[in-house]
Amino acid sequence: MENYIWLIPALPFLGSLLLILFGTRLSRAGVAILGVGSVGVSALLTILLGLQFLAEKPAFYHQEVWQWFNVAGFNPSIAFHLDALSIVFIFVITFVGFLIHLYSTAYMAGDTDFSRFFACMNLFVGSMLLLVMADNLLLLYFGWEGVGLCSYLLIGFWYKEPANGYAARKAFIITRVGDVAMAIGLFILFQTFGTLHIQTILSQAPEVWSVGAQAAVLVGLLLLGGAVGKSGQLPLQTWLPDAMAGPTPVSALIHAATMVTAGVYLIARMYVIFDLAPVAQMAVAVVGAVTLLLAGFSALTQYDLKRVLAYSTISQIGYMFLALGVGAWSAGIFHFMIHAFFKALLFLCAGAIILALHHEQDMRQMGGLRKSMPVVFWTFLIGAASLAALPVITAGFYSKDQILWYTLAGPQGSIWLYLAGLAGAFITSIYTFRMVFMTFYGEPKTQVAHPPGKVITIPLVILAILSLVGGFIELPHNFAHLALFSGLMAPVLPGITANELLAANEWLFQALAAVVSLGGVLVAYLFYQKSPALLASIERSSFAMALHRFWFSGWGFDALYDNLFVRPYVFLANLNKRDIIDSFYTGLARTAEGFHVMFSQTQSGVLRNYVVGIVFGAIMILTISLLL
Amino acid sequence: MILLWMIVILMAGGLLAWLSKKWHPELPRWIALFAVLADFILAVYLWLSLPASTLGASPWLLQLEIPWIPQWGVNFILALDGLSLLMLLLTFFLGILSVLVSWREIRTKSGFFHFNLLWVLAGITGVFLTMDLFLFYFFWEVMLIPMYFLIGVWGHANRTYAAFKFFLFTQASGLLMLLAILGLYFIHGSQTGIYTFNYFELLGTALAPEAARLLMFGFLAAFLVKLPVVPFHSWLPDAHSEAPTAGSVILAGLLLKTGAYGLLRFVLPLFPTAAVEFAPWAMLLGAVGIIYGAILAYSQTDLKRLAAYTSVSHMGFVILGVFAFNEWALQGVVMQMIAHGLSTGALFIVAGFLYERLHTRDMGQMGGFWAKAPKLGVFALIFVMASLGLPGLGNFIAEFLTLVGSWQANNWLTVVATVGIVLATAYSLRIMQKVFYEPAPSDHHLPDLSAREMLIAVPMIALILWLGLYPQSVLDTAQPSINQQLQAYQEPEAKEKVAVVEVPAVELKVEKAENK
Amino acid sequence: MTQIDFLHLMPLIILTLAALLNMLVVAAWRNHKIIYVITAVSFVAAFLSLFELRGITAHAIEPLFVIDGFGVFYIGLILATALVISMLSYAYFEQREEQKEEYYILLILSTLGACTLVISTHFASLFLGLEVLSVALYTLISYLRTRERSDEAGIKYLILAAFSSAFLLFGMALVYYSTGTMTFAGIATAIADLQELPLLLLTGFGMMIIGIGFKLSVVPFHMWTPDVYEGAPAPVTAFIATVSKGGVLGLLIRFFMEVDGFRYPTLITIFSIVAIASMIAGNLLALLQTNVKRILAYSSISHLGYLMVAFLAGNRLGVEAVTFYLVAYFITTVGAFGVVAMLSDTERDAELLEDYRGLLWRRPWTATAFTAMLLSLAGIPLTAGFVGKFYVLAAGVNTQLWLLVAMLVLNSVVGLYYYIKVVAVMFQQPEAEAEPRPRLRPSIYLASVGTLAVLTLLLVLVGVYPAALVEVIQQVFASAPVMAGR
Amino acid sequence: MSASTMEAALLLAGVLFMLGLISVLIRRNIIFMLISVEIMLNAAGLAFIVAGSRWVQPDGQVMFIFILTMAAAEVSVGLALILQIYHQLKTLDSDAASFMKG
Repeated sequence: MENYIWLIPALPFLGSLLLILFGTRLSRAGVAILGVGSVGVSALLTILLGLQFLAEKPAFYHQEVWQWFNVAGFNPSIAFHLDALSIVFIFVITFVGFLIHLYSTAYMAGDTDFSRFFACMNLFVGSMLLLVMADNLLLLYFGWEGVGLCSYLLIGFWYKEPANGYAARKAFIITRVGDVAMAIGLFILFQTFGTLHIQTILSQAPEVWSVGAQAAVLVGLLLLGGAVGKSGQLPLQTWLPDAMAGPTPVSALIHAATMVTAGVYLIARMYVIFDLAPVAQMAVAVVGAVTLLLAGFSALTQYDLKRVLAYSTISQIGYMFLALGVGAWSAGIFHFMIHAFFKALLFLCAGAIILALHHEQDMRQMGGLRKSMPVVFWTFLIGAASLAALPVITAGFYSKDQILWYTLAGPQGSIWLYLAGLAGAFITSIYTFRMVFMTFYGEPKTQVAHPPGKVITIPLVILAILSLVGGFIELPHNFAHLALFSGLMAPVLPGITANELLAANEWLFQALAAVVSLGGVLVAYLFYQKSPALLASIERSSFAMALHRFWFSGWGFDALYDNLFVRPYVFLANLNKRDIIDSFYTGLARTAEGFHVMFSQTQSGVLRNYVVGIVFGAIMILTISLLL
Repeated sequence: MILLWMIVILMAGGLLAWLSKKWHPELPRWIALFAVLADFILAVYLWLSLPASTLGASPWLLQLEIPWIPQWGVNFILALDGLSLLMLLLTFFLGILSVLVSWREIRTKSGFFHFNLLWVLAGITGVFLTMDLFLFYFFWEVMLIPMYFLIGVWGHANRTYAAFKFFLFTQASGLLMLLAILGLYFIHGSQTGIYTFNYFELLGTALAPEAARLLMFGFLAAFLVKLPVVPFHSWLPDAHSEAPTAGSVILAGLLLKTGAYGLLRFVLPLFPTAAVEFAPWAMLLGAVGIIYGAILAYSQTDLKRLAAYTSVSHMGFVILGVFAFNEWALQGVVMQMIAHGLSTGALFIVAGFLYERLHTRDMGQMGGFWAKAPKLGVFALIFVMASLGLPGLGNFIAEFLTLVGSWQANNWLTVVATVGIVLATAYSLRIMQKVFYEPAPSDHHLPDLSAREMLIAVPMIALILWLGLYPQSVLDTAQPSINQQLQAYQEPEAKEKVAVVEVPAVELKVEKAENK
Repeated sequence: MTQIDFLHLMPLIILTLAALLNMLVVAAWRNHKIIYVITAVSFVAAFLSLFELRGITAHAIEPLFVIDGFGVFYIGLILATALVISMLSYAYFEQREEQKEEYYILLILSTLGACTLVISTHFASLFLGLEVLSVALYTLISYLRTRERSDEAGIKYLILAAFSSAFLLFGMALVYYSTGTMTFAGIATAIADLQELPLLLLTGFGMMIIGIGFKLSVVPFHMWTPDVYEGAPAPVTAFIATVSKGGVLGLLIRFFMEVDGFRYPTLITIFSIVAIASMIAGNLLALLQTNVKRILAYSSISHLGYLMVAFLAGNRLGVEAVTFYLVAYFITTVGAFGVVAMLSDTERDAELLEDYRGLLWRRPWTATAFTAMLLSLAGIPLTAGFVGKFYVLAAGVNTQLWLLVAMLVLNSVVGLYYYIKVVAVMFQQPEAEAEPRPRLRPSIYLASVGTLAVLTLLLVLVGVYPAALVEVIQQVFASAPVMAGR
Repeated sequence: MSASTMEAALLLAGVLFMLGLISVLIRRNIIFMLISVEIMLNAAGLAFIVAGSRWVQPDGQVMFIFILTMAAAEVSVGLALILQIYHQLKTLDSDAASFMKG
C-alpha cells in the first residue's frame, strides 16, 4: 500500500494537467468525471492507507519519488513523509475535497469555464497534499506556494469583475508577505542544520539549540509569520474576507477547510522549534486569542452570508492557534478536523442558498428559508450548532472545549487566554445563530428559484453527520474518557497534562463553556428573532453605529494598510515612472551638445580668426617653453 | 574543432541568408533556422556525449588553440566547460525561438535581418567560448553591431534613440574593460616575461592590491553595465522595449547573460582579494537593483518596458549571488541565467504576439484576453508565475539557491532581496490583471496562438517546468566549472561565514561545533 | 651622387619624370585617359621600384636624405595611397568639364613632396619637400575653380600654410643659429650632452612645432581643416587627409627619434596638451555636424590626437602603433572619401547627411563599404580601425600615460555617436524614392568601384588578420637604426 | 661680425617677423595679408642669413634662396586665386570669403 503513496498527490495533478490540455474538448460530463474522479480515487487511497496505518501503527510511511536537486549537500527530495498528523490532513483534504468537488459539479453546472474550474481545483488539491505530505521544508514550500497560486486563480475565477481580480491579487500578495518571513526562516534553518529535511531538523534541534536560544525564537517567529499569512491571522488576516469573491465551493474548500489551516499544520509540524522557543509559542497563542476576538466581533456585524463565515473561519483558526500556542497540539489538530467538517458544511449550505436565490448573498434579503429548503435548513442548523459548540451533541463542543480547557489548565495556559477564548465562544454562538435566524426564520424576502438537487444535498448530509458524530472519537476525561484522536497523535505530537488542581473539577468549566454557548444562542434569539426593535434601538446610538462601522470594516485594517503601504508604494512607483537615474545620462548628453555649440562658434569661417587661432597656439607653445 | 564550427556555421549562415534574399524572400528564414538548429544539435550532442559527472578534476571538456597574432601573444583559443556549454544550449535554443518569432513579424529586408540575427548569436557564442582575453573583447564588440542594427532598423517608433543609447553604454563600458585587459596583459608580461592574452596563463597573475582593484573595476564596468546593475541600467528599458521581439528575446535572454558570465568567468578567478573587498558593495547594488527594478516595473504601462524592468530586478539576484562566493549561490546564479533567459524571453514573446495582433504595447489598451485566447493566457500565466518565482518553475530553484547562498554571506541584504519577491508578485500579477482579466477598453479581434506560435510556446513551458522539477542535470553540468571559479575563495569564504553572520548565528556555529 | 644613390632615389626620380612627361603630353594633346594611365603607371612603377630596396638597413645620401626601412615603408604607403586616390579621381573628374589633365601633374608633384619629406634628414630637404607638397596642394584644392567654395578653401589654405611655414622657417633658423647645423644628426649631437635646452633653441623647436602642427591639423592649428576639406574636391580632400599628413608625420617621427625629443618635458607637455585638445575639440566639433565632409575633417583632427598618444609613448611599441594606426587610418579615410567622391554629381559633392538617407536600400554595396569605413573610424572590431586603436591603447597603457589613455577612451565614446549617426541615416527608410541618377560609363564606374571593393577588403583583412602587417612594421623598425635601442 | 651684432641682427629679423605677423592679423584685404606673409617669410630668410654668417657657412644663404623661390611660387598661385575670388565676390575683403563655417 505504502508504495502507492505518491499516487495520492499525483492523481489530482494528473487530473488538472489533463483538464488543462484537453479540458476545452471534453464534454461537461467528461470534465466532471475527470475532475471529481481524480480526487475521489485519491480519497479512496487515503482511506485505505489510513486504515492500514491504524492497523499497523507504524511511526510513519516514507517514500522518495526522486531527488529534486543536490547542491553542495543541499539535497531536498520529492519525497513524502506520512505520519498521523499528515494522515489526518490528507484525509480531510481528499475526503472533504471530494465532497466539495462533487457538490461543485452541480454548483458550477451553468458556468462557461467549467473545465478551468476543475483544473484549478484539482491543482489545488494536489498542491495541498504536497504541502502536508512533504518530508522536507522546501517541498512543503512548493506546496505552500502552489496552493497560494490556486487560491489566486480561484478567487479571481470570475475575472470579468475587476473587484474579484483585486481580491485575488490581494490574497496572493499578502500571503506572499508571510512567505517571505517563512523563506528567511528556512534560510536560517538551512544554515544551522545544513538540511531542510523536517525529521532531521526536529531531531537535531534540541541538540543544537538550548531552550530559548535566540535563533530558535527567531526561526519560530519567522515560521509564525508564514503561518499567519496563510491562515489569515493577525496581522495578515485582511485578505481572507475578500477572498469570498471566489465561487462558494472554493471558499468552502480553500478558505475554510484546507488551505487556510496550512499555518496550523506548519506550526504543528515544527512543534519542536516552538518548544525550544517559548516566546514564539506564546506569540502564537496571543495571535490566536486576539484574532479570534477581533474576527468574532467583525462577524457580528456582517450582512453578507459568506463574509460572516469568512470571519468565523478566521476566528476558529484563531482557536487552533490558541491551542498550539498553549501546547495543546492534538487539540488544535482535532479542532482543525472538526472545523473542516462543519465549516465546509456551512459554506456549502450557504452556496446552496445563494444559488437558490440567484446569487443573493445579503442576509437582509433572505429569511424564511426554513420552509422552502428544509434539507439545507437542517444541515445548516447542525453546522451552526457545531460551530457554536452546543454542548454534548455537537462535535464542535468537544474540540473547542478541549482547547478552552488546556488554555486554562495546560502548563502554558493563562487565565487571560482562557477568558479570551470564552468570550470568543460567546460571540461565536451569537453571530452563528444571528445567521440562522436572519436566513431561515422571519418572513421570506426573496423567492427561491429552484430547490437544490441531490448532488448538492448529499455532501451536505454526509458533512452534517460528520460534524455531529466527529466529536465522539475524542471525549473528555471526566465522562467516557475516550482518546482515540490524541492517541493517534501521541507518537507525532507531544501530549499535554492538565493542572492537577483544576483537573479535579473540570466539569465546572465544561458547564461554563456550555452555558456560554447556550447564552449566545439566547442572545441571538432575543435580538434577531424575538424583538429586533430592541437591537435597532441599540444600534441607533451614535457610539454603536461607529463601533458597528468599525467592526464591519474588520477593525479598519484595510484602510490602515492602504494608507501605510499600498498608497505610498503606488505613489512612489508612479512618481519615479520615468526613472530619475536616466535623467542623469540624458543630462550628460545635453552637456556634450552644449559644448559642441560652444566650440562650433570658433569655426567662424573668417580667415583672420583662423590666423588668430594659430597665433594663440604659438603664444601658448612659447609660454610653455618659457615657463618650463 | 567542433567549437569553431559552431561559430563558423552561424557566420556563414548569416552571409548566406543575406545573399539568398535575392533568390527567394522566404529563403533567409529557412537558412537561419537550419543554421541555428544545426548548432543546437551540435551543442546537445556535446552535452550528451560529455556528461559532466565524468569530468573529474579538470572542468574543461574541449579546447581549441590556433595562433592568431603571435607578435602580441594573441591566440584563437576556444574552450568549453560546463558553464559555457549551458550558456551555448540557452543561446541556440533562444536563437531558434527568435528566428521563429520573426517569421511573420519581420517583413522588410528579411535577408539582412537574419544576417544580423545570426551574427549576434555568433558573437555571443564566441563570448561564451573564448578563453583569450583579446578574442573575448573582440567577440564582446562583435555582438553589439548587429544588435545595434536589429534595434535600429526593425525596432519600434523610438528605435534610433534606443539603439544609440544601447550602443554608447555598452561601448563605453567595453573600452574600460579593454584598458583593464591591457593592464593585466602588461603586468603579467612584465612579471613573467611572457606577453599573452591567454586566460589560463593570466589566471596566475599576482597583483598588487591597488592594481587588482583598478583592473577589477575595469572588468566590472563592462559586466555591470551589461547585466545591468542599477544605476547603470538605463539603456536597458529603452533597448528592450524598442527592439523587435527577436531582438528583445536575445537582449534579455542572452546579452544580459554575457555580463553574468563575465563576472563568473573573469572577475571571480582573476581578482579574488579585490572581489572579496568589493563583495558587500556589490551585494548592496544587487539588493538595490532588485527593489528598484521591481518598483519601476510596477509603474510601467508599456508591456515590454515592464518586462525590461523585471530583468533589471532579476539580474539583481545574479550579482547578489555571484559575490556570495559559495556554491549554492553560484549554482543559483547559473540557474537564474538560464531560467530568466527563458521566462523573460517568454514574456517578450507574449508581448510580441500581442503586438502582432493589436499593434500596441500599451497595457491600457488591452484586457479580457483570457476569454479570447486561453492558450496565450496559459502561456503568459505560466511565465508570469515563473517571474514571480513560483516553485516548480526554474526561477524558483534559481532564486532560492541564490538567496540561501547569499544568506551565508550577508543576512540583511538577503532579507532585502527576499522582500523583492513580494514586489515581484505585485508587478507580475499586474500583467495578468491588465492584459488578460480586466475587461478591455476597446474590443479587439484576437486570434489564439497559431501552430507556429504553439511550437514556440510549448518547448519553453516544458523547459521551465523541467528546470523547476528536475534541475539536477543542469546543476551537474555547471558544478565542476563553478568549483573552478570558486577555488580562490574556499579559504576566505570559510572565514567569512563566521564573520558576517551576526550574533544569533555566531553562537549557533559555536554550539554546533561543540556537539560535533 | 653616385649611381647607388640614384638607385635608392628611384621612386622619387620616377615621379619627377612622370610629372615632366605629363606636362609634355598635355602640351601635345589633351586626353584624360592617357594622362591618367601615365600617372597610374608611374605610381605603380615607383612602388615596384621600392622592392629593390627591400630589407636595406640604411643608405644615407649626405647630407639631405637617408633611405632606410622606415623611409621605404612610408614612401610605399604614400605611393599606394596616391595610386588609389588617382583611381578615385579619374571617375570623379571624368564627369566634370574643367581641364582635367593638369590635376594629375599636381597630384604627382605633391606626392613627390610627401615622399621627399619622409626620407629627408636635413632642414633644406625638409623645407623643399614641404613646399613642393604645399604649393601643389594650393592648386589642387582650388582646382575646380568655378566653385567659389574651392577658391575660398584655396586662399584660406594658402595664406595659413604660408603663415605657418613662416613659423617653421623661422624656427629652423633659430635652431640653426644656436646649433650651427641643419642636419638632424648634427642637431642631435649638438644637444645630446646638454640637459636643459637653451631658450633660443627651445623657441626654435616651438616654432617648428607650429609649422608641423598646422600640416597635421592638430588643435589649435586645426581651424582650416573643415573648410578646406569641404571646399576641396573629394579626392583632393582624401589626399590632404592622408598623404600630406602621413608625410609630415613620418618626418616628425624621424626628427624626434633622431634628436630624442622625448627627453625634454617641455616638448612632451606641449604635445600632450595638443593631443588632448585635438581629441576633445575634434570630437565635440563633429558631434552634431550635418556635413559629412566636415564630420570627416573633425574626426581626422581627433584621430591625429589619438596618434599623438601612441607617438608620446616614445618607444618602439609607440612608433609601431603610430605606423599601424596610420595605415589603418589611410585605408579608412581614402575609402570614406572615395564613397563621397563616388556619390558626388557634377554640380556638387555628396556632403550633406541628406544625400545619404536610405543609401543602404538605394546602393547597398556602397552603403556597406561606407558603413565599414565609419565603423573602422569608430574602432569597431573586424575592421582595421579596431586593431589600430587597440595598438595605440596598448602603447599608451604600456608607458602608463593614464591621462592620455583615459582621454582617448572617453573621446572614442563621444566619437561613436557621430559615426553611428551617419550609419543610422544610411539605414533609414528613404521617405521619397530619389530618382536614380544617370550612371556613368561602366568603364569609369568600374575603376572607383573596384578600388572601393579592394579598400573594404583590405580593411577587413587587416582587421581580422593583422599579424601580417604587424610583422612587416616590426621588421621595418627593427632595421631602422633610428630605433636602435628602443 | 661680433656676437652682439649677431644678436641685434637676429632681433631685427624677429621684429620684422612680428611686424608681418601683426599686419596679417589686422589686415582684411587679402592682397595685404599675402604681402604680410611674404614679409614674415623674408624675416625667416634674414634669420637664416644671420645664422649662416654666425657659423660662417653658406647654408644660410642657400636656404634664403630657396625661400625666395618658394615665396615667388606661392605668390603667383596666391594672386591667381585672389583673381578668381575677386571675379566671384567682387571684393578683396577676406571676411567676405566665409561661406564655409560651423
